[in-house]
Amino acid sequence: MDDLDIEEGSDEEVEQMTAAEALAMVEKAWLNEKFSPELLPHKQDLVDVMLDQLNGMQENISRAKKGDLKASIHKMEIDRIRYVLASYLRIRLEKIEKFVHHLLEEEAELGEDVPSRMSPEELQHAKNFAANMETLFNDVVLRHMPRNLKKLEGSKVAASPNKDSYVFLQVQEQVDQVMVDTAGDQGDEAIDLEKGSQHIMRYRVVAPLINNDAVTLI
Amino acid sequence: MAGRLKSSIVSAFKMHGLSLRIEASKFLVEALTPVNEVEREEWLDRIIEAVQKQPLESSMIDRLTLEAAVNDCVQGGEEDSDQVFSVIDAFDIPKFDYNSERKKFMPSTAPRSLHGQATDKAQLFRDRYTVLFQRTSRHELFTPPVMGANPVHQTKKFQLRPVEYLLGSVAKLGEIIVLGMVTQLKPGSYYLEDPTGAVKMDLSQTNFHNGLFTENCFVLAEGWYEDQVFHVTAFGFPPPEPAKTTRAYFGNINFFGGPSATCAKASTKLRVIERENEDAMIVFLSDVWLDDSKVMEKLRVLFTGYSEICPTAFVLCGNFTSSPFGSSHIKTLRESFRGLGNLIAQFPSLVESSRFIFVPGSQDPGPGNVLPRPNIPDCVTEELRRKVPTATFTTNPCRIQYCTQEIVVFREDMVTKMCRNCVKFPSDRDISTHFVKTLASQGHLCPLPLHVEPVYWSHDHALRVYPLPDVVVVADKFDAYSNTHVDCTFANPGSFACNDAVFKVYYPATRQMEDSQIQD
Amino acid sequence: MFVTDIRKEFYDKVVHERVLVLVAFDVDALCACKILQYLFQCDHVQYTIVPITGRQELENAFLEHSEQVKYVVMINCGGNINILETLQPAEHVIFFIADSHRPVDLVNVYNDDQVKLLMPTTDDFDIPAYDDLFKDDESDDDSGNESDSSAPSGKRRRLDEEVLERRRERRLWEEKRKQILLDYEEFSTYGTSSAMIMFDLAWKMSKDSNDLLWWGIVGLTDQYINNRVERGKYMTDVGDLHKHTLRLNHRNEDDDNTVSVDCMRIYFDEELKLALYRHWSLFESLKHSSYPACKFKMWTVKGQQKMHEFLADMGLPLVQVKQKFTSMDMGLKESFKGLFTASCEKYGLDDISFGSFIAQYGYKNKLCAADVVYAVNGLMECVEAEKSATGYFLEALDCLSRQNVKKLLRGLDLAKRQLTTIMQTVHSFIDMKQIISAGPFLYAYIPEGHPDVKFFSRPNCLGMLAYFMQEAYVATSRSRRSTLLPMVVAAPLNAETGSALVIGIPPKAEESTKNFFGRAFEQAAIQTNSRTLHDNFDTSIIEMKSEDRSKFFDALISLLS
Amino acid sequence: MFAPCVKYPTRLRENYFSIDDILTTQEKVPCKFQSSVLGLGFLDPGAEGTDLAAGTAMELPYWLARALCSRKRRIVTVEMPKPYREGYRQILSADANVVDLHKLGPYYYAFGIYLQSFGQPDAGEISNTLLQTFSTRFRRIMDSAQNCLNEDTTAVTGKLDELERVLFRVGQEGLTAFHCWQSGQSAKIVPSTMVTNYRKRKRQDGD
Amino acid sequence: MYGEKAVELIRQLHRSPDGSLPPFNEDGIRQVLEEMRVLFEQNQADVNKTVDGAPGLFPGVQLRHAALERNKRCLLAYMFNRMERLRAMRWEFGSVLPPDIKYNLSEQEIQWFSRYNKSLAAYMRSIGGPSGGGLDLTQDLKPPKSLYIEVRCLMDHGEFETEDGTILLLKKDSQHFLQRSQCEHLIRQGVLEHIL
Repeated sequence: MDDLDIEEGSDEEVEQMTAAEALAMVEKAWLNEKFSPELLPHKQDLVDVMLDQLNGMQENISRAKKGDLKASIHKMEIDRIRYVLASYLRIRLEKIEKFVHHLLEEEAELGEDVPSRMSPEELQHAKNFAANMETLFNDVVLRHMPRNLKKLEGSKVAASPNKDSYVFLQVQEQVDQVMVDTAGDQGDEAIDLEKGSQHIMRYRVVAPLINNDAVTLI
Repeated sequence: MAGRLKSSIVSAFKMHGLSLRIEASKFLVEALTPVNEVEREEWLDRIIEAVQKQPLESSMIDRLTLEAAVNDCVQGGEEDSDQVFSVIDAFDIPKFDYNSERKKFMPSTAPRSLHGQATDKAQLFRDRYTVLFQRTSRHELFTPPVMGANPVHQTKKFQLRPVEYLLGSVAKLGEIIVLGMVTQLKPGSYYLEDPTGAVKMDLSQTNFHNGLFTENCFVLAEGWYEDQVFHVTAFGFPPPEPAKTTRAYFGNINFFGGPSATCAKASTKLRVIERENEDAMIVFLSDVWLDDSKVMEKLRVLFTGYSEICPTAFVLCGNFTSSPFGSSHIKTLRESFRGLGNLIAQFPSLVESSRFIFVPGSQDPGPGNVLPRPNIPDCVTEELRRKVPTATFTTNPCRIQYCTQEIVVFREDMVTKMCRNCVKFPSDRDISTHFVKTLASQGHLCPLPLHVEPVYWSHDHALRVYPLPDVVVVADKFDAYSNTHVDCTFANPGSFACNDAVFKVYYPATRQMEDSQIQD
Repeated sequence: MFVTDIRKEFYDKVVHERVLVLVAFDVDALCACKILQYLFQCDHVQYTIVPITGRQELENAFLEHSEQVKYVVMINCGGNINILETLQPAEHVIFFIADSHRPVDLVNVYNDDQVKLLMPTTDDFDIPAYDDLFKDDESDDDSGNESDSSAPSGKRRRLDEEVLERRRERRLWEEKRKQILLDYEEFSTYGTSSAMIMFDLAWKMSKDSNDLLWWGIVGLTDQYINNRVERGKYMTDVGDLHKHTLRLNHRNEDDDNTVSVDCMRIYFDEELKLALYRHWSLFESLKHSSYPACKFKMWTVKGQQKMHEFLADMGLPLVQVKQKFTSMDMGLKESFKGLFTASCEKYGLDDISFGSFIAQYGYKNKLCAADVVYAVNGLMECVEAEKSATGYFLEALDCLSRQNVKKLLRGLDLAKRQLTTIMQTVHSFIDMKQIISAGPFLYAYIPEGHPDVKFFSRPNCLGMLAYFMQEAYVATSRSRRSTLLPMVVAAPLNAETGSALVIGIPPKAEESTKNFFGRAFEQAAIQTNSRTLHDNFDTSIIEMKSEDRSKFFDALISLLS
Repeated sequence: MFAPCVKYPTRLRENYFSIDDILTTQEKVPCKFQSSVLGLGFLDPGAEGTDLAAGTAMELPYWLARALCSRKRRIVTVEMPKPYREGYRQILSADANVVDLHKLGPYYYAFGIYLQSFGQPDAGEISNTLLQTFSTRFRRIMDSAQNCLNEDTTAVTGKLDELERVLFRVGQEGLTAFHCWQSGQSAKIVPSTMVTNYRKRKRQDGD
Repeated sequence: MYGEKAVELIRQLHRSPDGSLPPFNEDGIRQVLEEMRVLFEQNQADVNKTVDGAPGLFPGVQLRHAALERNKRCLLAYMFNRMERLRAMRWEFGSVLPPDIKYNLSEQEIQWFSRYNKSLAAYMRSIGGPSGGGLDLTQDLKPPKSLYIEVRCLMDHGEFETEDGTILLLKKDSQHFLQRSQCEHLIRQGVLEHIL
């Protein structure tokens, strides 16, 4: 696809990147999201960039004369990107709706400066979802329950991700001394993750490494 | 340009999981092209919302549905006058059948003709029964007992039995309750009947609760069953149910009829309007004998009085002539209406801003004495209608929806008829209360044998008062009364002609029914 | 007009457009369609395929889909009817017609801008010359004069010599024209298979592959099996395809086990006129294939014995013959063909074999073209209620692609049931002597009531029956003449509407497939004004009200004798 | 895509809304009342009188037993249900494969784990049994899941506990997915399962 | 035993196959609520008595309390799991449910559905900023193998317009070669069948 430079800079430091790079990043984010049991921090700016891309390409194609082979290649490219984006956001949405209470609690706890896992829109949807659910429960049952039971204790009902599930991962940058507790019995041990090597580990252990792109899930 | 608009429309619908048929999208593009970018978005959202309010069969939206939706929005824009006040003809009242396994009312699919088959007749009573049965069995008295709830705290629980349960047993059964219809299969001996069968009743030591227990009304009979006879100890009506409760169960179905798809109660917009004009009022008169000069005089006084502050509507009930029938009947009537037309025409303010609704009485021209009774033939009334465009000649009974309020108007000398057909005439004299209770718990305007008060079988639902409306006006030559029972106001304006010009005025904002009279 | 460069004048025209493809109900058409689909899919040509049973549907389908489509491809339909007249299309619509039905409608031939005929110029159409058919303007104003003169109001006008002269000329021309048309349209027959044409296209675009070739082959074989082309024509076409086979398969001639099992191999081979024997038992196949069955007169006791000794002579024990061919002894299977042909000659079944092709892919799938034809046809003309006719059409379309072997197998079973029914019907008709020599032609009517008759409500199946019957009758009857008689078979089509399906086939002796029944039926119908429906693209197949049958046939007899 | 599946596992701690968990905790535990409970006699059909006398033995659903028997308060004492006692444990250790686990309790494992919480003396053995039983049966289950494509599996699954059934289904799905992929069907866009099922049901209603 | 009715609700759901919803069991719920009411009242009473010094009531209170919690959990679980299936339906059937499924829903559930649908739509439209025009997440469920696919029409669906404005008639048993992205949702809804 045509290399047009994109100013990216909603949060992090302003960096230049080509569309191709952007796509690569989205795909990585997508895989991570796909395989991690919990919701990862959102990559909204990436998504936006890619969508601009799509619309741009749409424009070009609509201008291209029909039967132009390049056009159909571009179309194919568009479909691919749209799939990745849709799938990525879909997975996130699925987790958000599944862990909605858990996430909203988390949200409430973290301070001003800490960025949210969810994009503003996602957060909005999450809130709607929770509220909507509560209305339903209230109207049908809770309202009619004895006084001390009328509430829906979020903490009690919240389903939360199982960070102890195991994941496949590939190491992007050398990381040393990762603490791995070998299922309790003979205490913890530290291992080094060689670049390019692949492992199966408890998610909990590698979670931080994903966020700083040291490893990617596969 | 149009292309972009179109794609934006299509995608907007897609996000809501809807797709547009070609004509539909064309239509919408045309509709939205004049609108500027900014408003467009809002419009689109509103329209989509409206679309989803329509009864949709599939996610494919065709032009008609879309048009309907758009209209809804547009009307939503400026206050939709037609929804504030509407008169619903008895023959336009929607019919709903109760579906017992889904526990819901479903719009009836059966075709409706004036002269139904015998099956319709059977159906008529079965319908009345099922409606009452579902209502009753939901009542706390009959919900199955809760385990371990010890009698002290527990309100006494009963179990409803079908008639066949009695017929099926040879032994003596005590302490049973049956919901059924009182019938007189053999003259003199009463039976209790339900879809499963009929059983002979012994009413000798029955104690009757309040109400007028007529033939063909539905009752809860309590007692014991021995050798083929149901010895009734207590005779009561199935407990009535406030409309609130009914709606809680069945949501905003519009049982009542009228323009809006959902029940008017649901509309906040209408509620606001209702609250805002406090001095809105509806005037009810009965026995308006137009051929009687005294009456006309009184009317003049009345109109003069109201020409300052115009009521929302005058509801004039028949009969419209003092002496019925006779060869000259029609002629007199036509002239009388012309007269009335002229009279009203003298009060432009009224013509301007009040509605005149005419409900025929049993002796006004019309086919026989069968309910619902169609409106007075146009030929008789056209001149009046020309002079008073806001005049509506409607059926008996008819329904009026004002904002969120539902009003049923019925012109029939019910009280006397009911009393005449009572199984046992109540001891105390407060008849109106008995009468009101009866109607409320029967959920029907006219719980009488068909031979006493014939009804078009397949239009019986037009006489239902379930869910209970806000106001039921039963115009009757019997003394005026108004009486609120389970949040429903029952009233009788009394005979305007005979009882020196009594009538009633209803103030929707305050839900007050006020007695009035014109002194001479 | 005829397209000379199919690629330039057809494919390149439609390659960036949406195309409506109308496909008739025969195997050849299906194959052609398959090839075209493949090509279109390669080039992202958006298309819509609609199955077409007859003229009526052709019109409806075109009407329904006509808006938005500029290009219409017709496969084995539309060639022999005046498209412009019947469909009344808008000017911009262009039709590409690949149709093996002959004769081609002359208006189609001579329309240059809207109708393009995709037919090999090698076929001999013997199209009458333009001038013999259409006269140029001056004749028109002449006719104009005529009308004037005939007008009563017209002022008295001296008819001088030349006018008379011109009129005579014209009359002559008119008569000549009539005669020419008569001759041209006398016989209905078939030309080159559409599948072959499409394959040719694919080849010209060097997009050809074994799959496409196979479809081409099946299409051609369909024509042969259903007696649509003469042997000669068939052999030349086979030769053609043989070249392609060699070209596309030489690579793995030498060591076929090196190539992956999934890819397809096709090779030419002498094929026996034994229907489905690879998927049946030899015995069954013999019984159900018209050629041997009729040679042996299988329906007589003598015939049975004859066949048994024939088998014995071949040295095939009955047990072996009666079990599934696949489970026959290896040895026998190997040597079987040789033995068989050998003893065939001995028993006078001299043309038991014909040149055909065999496709092989995967380990187990070994199919000969003829069997595929039977299978596809069986599926396409399936009479079970579970699907609609068009539904089965699509099933048949599916079963042609390799990944749907399952469906093909089902097709084989259905084909067997067809053949069995045909065979039984033939036998009972022979036994009951229900095939009547009506003078100018043989005639059989399949009565209502029998559950299996529904099979014959489908044209191809009815056709097979007709040919089988004819052959059987000829085999039994002593009179030489019987070989010279054409045959007509009628079968109930629809009990409710009380309609029947009627087919006419040329005499056994005729080497050519020329069929004059189309015309004959028409006239018979007109004379007796019977309620007939000439809906099928093959004019020698018609529908009619059963009540009208007798008078119709009386007329037909008097017409042909 | 939102079909309930073992995707994004929730934390192992019981999920408040989980149907399976609710049904598991509904399993019965033999209990004996230590103190009498006033006014609830009717709970024990056997007992007469308005109260549940101390010493009454009756089976209570786990959720109740748990509430009445904990560190702090011992209103009832519990015993292990039969299927977890010595006798069955031996059978299981003998040959776990042949046992009809579903008969022993549709949620044999899950319930077994719950039973640990009472801190009974033989809790240890029980957990071992569960572990061994599972590991012995697991191979067999996966094996059968992988080897019976589109054939009636009720015979097999009949003997499985709910957890095992889930695993079995997963195995089967994997298998079918693989076959799809093999036959190049995986690229096929299919109608949503609900729609298909819905249509099926409709058709059945139809005729 | 207490809580039986509540568990019965749960069993009902457990029995009904995925993707189907049994009729909303209003009575069941009301009965459970009634049971809870009674339990609660009795506990209140006993607690008060205990305060007044009546001995030995604690176990009963304990038991009833457990029952109350249990009932609550079952009711909520019933609601929740129904909601879950309803949510799935938005993705499977789209925003318009087949009537006879809709009949099995309670009024409130219907409202929930439309609210969910609305919120979801709002979210999907918001994706990619105001200019972006949003992204329909209910599409592109499978990685695209090819730009165009062949589809077969399983029912008469009438005319259908693709994004590029071409109109085609989707008639039963007609077969089309279309852009994948255009017809995916029709395949999902069983109008078209994808032919490989």
